[in-house]
Amino acid sequence: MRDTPLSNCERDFLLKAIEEKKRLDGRQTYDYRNIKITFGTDYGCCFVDLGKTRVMAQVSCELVTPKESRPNEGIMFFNLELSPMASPAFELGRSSELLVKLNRQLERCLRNSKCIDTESLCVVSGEKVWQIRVDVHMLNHDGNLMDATSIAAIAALSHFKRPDVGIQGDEVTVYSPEERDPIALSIYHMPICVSFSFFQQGTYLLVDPCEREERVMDGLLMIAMNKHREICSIQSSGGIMLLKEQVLRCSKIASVKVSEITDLITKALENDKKARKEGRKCGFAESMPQERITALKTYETSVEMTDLTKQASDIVESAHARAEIALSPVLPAPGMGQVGTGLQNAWGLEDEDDEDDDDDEDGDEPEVTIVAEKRGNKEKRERPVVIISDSEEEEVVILNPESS
Amino acid sequence: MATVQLSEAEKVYVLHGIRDDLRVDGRSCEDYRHMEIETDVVSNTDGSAKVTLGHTAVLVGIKAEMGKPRPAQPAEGYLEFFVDCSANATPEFEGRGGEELGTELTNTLYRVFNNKRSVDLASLCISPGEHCWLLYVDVLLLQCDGNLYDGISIAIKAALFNTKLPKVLISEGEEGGTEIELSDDPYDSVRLSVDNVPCIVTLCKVGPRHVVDATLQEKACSVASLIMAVTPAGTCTCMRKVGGGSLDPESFFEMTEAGRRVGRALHGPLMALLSQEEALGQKRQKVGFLG
Amino acid sequence: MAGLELLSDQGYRLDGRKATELRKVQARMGVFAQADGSAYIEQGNTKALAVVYGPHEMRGSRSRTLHDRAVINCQYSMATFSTAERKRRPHGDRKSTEMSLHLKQTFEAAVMTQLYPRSQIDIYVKVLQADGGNYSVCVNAATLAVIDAGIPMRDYVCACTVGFVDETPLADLCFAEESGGGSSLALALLPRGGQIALLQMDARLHQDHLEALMEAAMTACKGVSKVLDEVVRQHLQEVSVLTGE
Amino acid sequence: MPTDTKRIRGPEVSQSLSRFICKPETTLPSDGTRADGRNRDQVDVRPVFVRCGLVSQAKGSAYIEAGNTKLICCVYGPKETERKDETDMKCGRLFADMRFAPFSCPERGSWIQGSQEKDLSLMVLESLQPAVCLHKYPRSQIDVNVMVLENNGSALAHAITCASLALADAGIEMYDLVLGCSIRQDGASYLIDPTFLEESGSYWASGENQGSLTVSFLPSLNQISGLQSDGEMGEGTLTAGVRTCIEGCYKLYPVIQQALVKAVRGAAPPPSES
Amino acid sequence: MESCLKDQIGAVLLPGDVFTFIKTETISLTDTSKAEKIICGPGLRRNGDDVVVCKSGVLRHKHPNLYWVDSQQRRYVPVKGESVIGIITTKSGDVFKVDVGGSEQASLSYLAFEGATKRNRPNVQVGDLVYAQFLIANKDMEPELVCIDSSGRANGLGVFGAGGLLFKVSLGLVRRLLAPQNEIVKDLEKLYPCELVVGMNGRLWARAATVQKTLIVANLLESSENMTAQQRRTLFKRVADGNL
Repeated sequence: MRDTPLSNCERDFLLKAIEEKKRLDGRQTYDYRNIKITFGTDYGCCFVDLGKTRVMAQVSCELVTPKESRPNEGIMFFNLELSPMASPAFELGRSSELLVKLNRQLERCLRNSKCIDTESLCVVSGEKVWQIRVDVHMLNHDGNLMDATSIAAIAALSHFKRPDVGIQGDEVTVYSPEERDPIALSIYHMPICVSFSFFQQGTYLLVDPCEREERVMDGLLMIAMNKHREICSIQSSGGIMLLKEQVLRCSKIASVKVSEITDLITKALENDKKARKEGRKCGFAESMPQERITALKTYETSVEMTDLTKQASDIVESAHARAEIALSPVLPAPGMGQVGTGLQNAWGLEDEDDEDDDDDEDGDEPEVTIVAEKRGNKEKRERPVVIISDSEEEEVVILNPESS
Repeated sequence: MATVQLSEAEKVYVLHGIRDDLRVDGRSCEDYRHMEIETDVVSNTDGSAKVTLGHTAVLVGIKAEMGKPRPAQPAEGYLEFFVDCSANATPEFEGRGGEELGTELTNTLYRVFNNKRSVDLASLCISPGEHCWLLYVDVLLLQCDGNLYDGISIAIKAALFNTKLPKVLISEGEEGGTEIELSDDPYDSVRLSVDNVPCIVTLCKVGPRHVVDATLQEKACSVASLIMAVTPAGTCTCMRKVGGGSLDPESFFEMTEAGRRVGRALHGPLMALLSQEEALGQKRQKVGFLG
Repeated sequence: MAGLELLSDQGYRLDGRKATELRKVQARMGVFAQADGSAYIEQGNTKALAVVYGPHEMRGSRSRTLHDRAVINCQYSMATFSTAERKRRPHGDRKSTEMSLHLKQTFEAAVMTQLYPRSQIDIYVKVLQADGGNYSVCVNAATLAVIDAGIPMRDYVCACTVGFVDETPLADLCFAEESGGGSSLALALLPRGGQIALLQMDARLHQDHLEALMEAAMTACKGVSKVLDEVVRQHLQEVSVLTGE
Repeated sequence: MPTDTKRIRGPEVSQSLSRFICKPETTLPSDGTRADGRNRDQVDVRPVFVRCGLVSQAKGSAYIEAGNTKLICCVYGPKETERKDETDMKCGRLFADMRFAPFSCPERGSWIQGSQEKDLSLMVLESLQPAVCLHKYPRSQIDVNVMVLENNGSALAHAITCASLALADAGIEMYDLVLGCSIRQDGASYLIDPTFLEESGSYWASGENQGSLTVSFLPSLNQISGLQSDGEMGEGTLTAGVRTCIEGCYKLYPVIQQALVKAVRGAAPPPSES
Repeated sequence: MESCLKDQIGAVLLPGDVFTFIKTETISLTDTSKAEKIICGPGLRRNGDDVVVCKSGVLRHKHPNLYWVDSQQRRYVPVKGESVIGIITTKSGDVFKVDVGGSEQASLSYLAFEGATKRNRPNVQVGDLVYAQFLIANKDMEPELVCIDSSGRANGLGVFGAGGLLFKVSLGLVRRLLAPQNEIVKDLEKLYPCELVVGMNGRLWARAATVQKTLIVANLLESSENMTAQQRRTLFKRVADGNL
């Protein structure tokens, strides 16, 4: 099935909006959409939602003979699947350019950066090693598949546990989880990919492009980093001309984003671990970046009313603390890291006074944010129907980052 | 360009020329075009050669690998052929487009070398039943201007001539098994005998006559051609008819006769040229594609 | 790093080069008669051929036609004998497909595609001998071939692979250095404007070193561009001036 | 190499049983009669059984049995051509596909077409092409499928004969029938229409491929439509071999004609009562 | 027989639900005019003597005897006479191919624009938006659009779209928006001036004074899909107060 074509009107509007620093969903240029990390019942199963983009990663392992050139190293295998479920443009079983691009980038991001101790996966040198297979399935495509994929893959790898093995003479025994506790992989660091899309020949830059933005962008720069600020891979794509300064600036933004996301993954893993220890079936963690009213179509995030005031006051504080950061320059000063903290209203109320409508009250920023929170909650409570409880969601435990 | 389209007028012109033993480029019916041969052009290989025949350009690389002999022939090594019709030659070969022609050429090469005399397979054996040399003959087609078979076979012969296999020392291992040691010295190497390696001669039947080394235009005028692999001794290791036409037995016998004659005449100068190049030794200025 | 010392204490590399020194670059344009443009390049022991066909009518599925510019179609393939270990397939594996994609991106940025709407330009690159920096060498070869075909470009695209060893950026990596496990960065540059057409980096590198590495890569690219420029000038001299014009 | 993903194959290290059977020396006597009683150096082709129109779904089909070599051929078409991009639309296109059933040879074959089968398909195609009036079928294609059910030597030669018979049965206009014949050189003598053992067996006995030759021939027009040889052969043997093959084809000709006549009679409406 | 349908008005129906009509055994001779007639709209099919539901949704009724199922479908099926927003995908010969979100691209003739003649062709580029009406739409023929009414006037149809935003909503919302005196539109009117083009194929196009306001309008409309009137009013009020 063919994809809906993009009209000139949409293209022009998007570009104009980007010029004016507006985005379709009310985010700011350097904001990520909501990230939600959910783990499945099995070890090594992870769902990542990035706004409406949704991917699933599943890690599995198998005993195989190693490659001749590396007899005592385990094998990492990455496989991506762009199922037609995610977007009508995807066809099953055809390896498209996009697929190759994503797959290679994932390989580069996770295998070449040596984030996993492959030597520890060796069972018998030259004969038996573990092959770790990571399957990532795209469930819904709303832009920025790469970031979602890399988060899902590394989270799933960190979550995964392989069965223990015992060696007696020539005999290799694989123990079931009941006999011996499975072993987690040893992960040195967590590379996470951050995508930047460029518009107007690199004049404008957005983090985490959504699908429509991806369709009008000129080019993409993907930077994979870990929280130690080590770059694990850089890849530019799409025929754009970059300047060195732009790349360096992106790398700085990436480092901030990566540390945020890493914290999120760690938290999610901890929550999952805790939940498992307490005997609950499955874990769940959710990022809760600042809920914002401006994105009217809020994701059905669950905000508990109890600590609303606390959260709101937190935001007020943080907003005050960072209020001096100007929104106006096209690309803010290097080192700008306070991305997406909700300090400013994305609807840019500062210029509303001169408009001829009745919308003349200029919003005090912190206040706005509080209202935003309230609305989000209200919506949530008043529309219980919206949450369609499918089997997977039923097991979801709501953990609020603020309370945990 | 693997094929060209010719108008009727062009065809008539070519046909009449050949009838009078004067071809479009001035050759007579049994003449080859200008041919350039250079060996040892790719240093990653054990033997390589580049041949240009008119605009047809072929690069052959031979890689030797240690392998296990085929169970049916435990005391022999073997050759593996692969023809890569690269998109360099024509955009039609992009992706899998060149595969069909590649398989056809590969199959013919297997047939040409399907006998014991062409290459001394026994000399490729290291220890019977356990180790042997496996020669990967990889043909890379860079430009097609007719007469691919001849170009490829000459390039293969030159590359085989150029092939140097490291000497192998077999010693008894401590635990009874054999240990294999490769000689480190690059000059301490074994050469292959190429005396019996055949050259392919393609005869194109154009009108009442036949031509050797047909260009694409001439090929477009012919209905059928005959491929003959001729050894220096004049025997034929493979013969097949290609193309959609048929031949009457008389002209067929004529063509085999001509093919043998041309083929035998080809070997002498080729070998002379190869040894001449060899004699230049290390001093030789390597031209490759830079010339 | 695999027991190999990639950079000696005296500052020399495995093949005796200095850290910023390029390998010897030799190139020739117009290698083949049948193609619209062709070039051959040797960069040290890495050898590549590039052939350009086009701009011509769209081939195959017409649905890929762009009504406002030309489609660039690239295929990267490696001769089966080009590597130390024989390759089973010349192209079609993931790495080659990716490489084709990268070449395509690079040349989409550099070629003035808007001049040829509804047409196609084919760029086919073949690595005959691989000894590190395959992508870069292919880009350089393809640039020459595109110039040979007379297709308008914004500027030369020059590419170079650089590595980072012992806090020192190494220009134009050879295979041994590339496989040594250090980080390597491939960069395609339009030298005049300093614009980067493609950037790709592997393995870990601290963020602080990025600038130095990119700087080194850009310098190396500019070095390559000088050589290419000379080749083009000489070629043009040969074909136009010496033939009596 | 294409790999078969549809079936689970045996382990790669597995080998055919036949290799471990202690075979009695299969060296064929290099003189005297052949294993199946035929004579050397004589145009002594195996008796053939031919029947047309066995496959009702196909436009035309034929089955041939020569000794233990059994194969079946189906012809589909002329039908609309699948490949539209071909520039030459004035002529029809012929497609040939020859396959060995996995059980046809002593050693089990693969389900997917190997390169040898592709090569043979090409030979079948090129042998048939001169005989078919393709210009009568513009913008269309004709498919010829040959399946070797049991291979006891000379499969290609019989495949060509069988295919031309099937084409005739399908009512495709042809200039002539195409007959195939093959010989194998053994020392100074030749074996016409060799069996599987003779095809491969004598190879090991004398240790050398002394040459084998397959010729396809248009008997009425006296034209060679296809030829393929391998193994080292001198000039004399080659020419003599081709002549012998042609002779062999002539021997087959009446049998094939008869079969065709029978098929046509069977298909014709019953003669009006007279 | 109408009664059983009437009972269900406003109820959620699922495909396969059957309405059976009890036949009166005795045919009254005096009351011949009592033969009931109902009209089945989308989502209802007649099967013999029964009426079968074939779409899930809410049963609606229009006086006197029209019944249909109001479903939240997203995929558009062309219907003759409906006005839709289409995207020009290709120009071929003397027709444009237009993507309308249906299963097949619709065709739009060069001549189907106001004032267009063979000489004077309309200036339409690939990727442009057109507001057009279906002239032909049935399951056997390629759908055809026109940008003129029967008298050759544009009447609001034609190429449009500069400076606005196109977005997609469900077909249900579109129908609600198009209903006369619709609350959403009224609320929106009060907020600030904006232009709105509503295509029956679920595409909406909006333009307001600034990019910002256009975005607000778009987001408001998108989110009003699943809101009660009360929620919507509070939301709109807050926007009006400038709290957004």
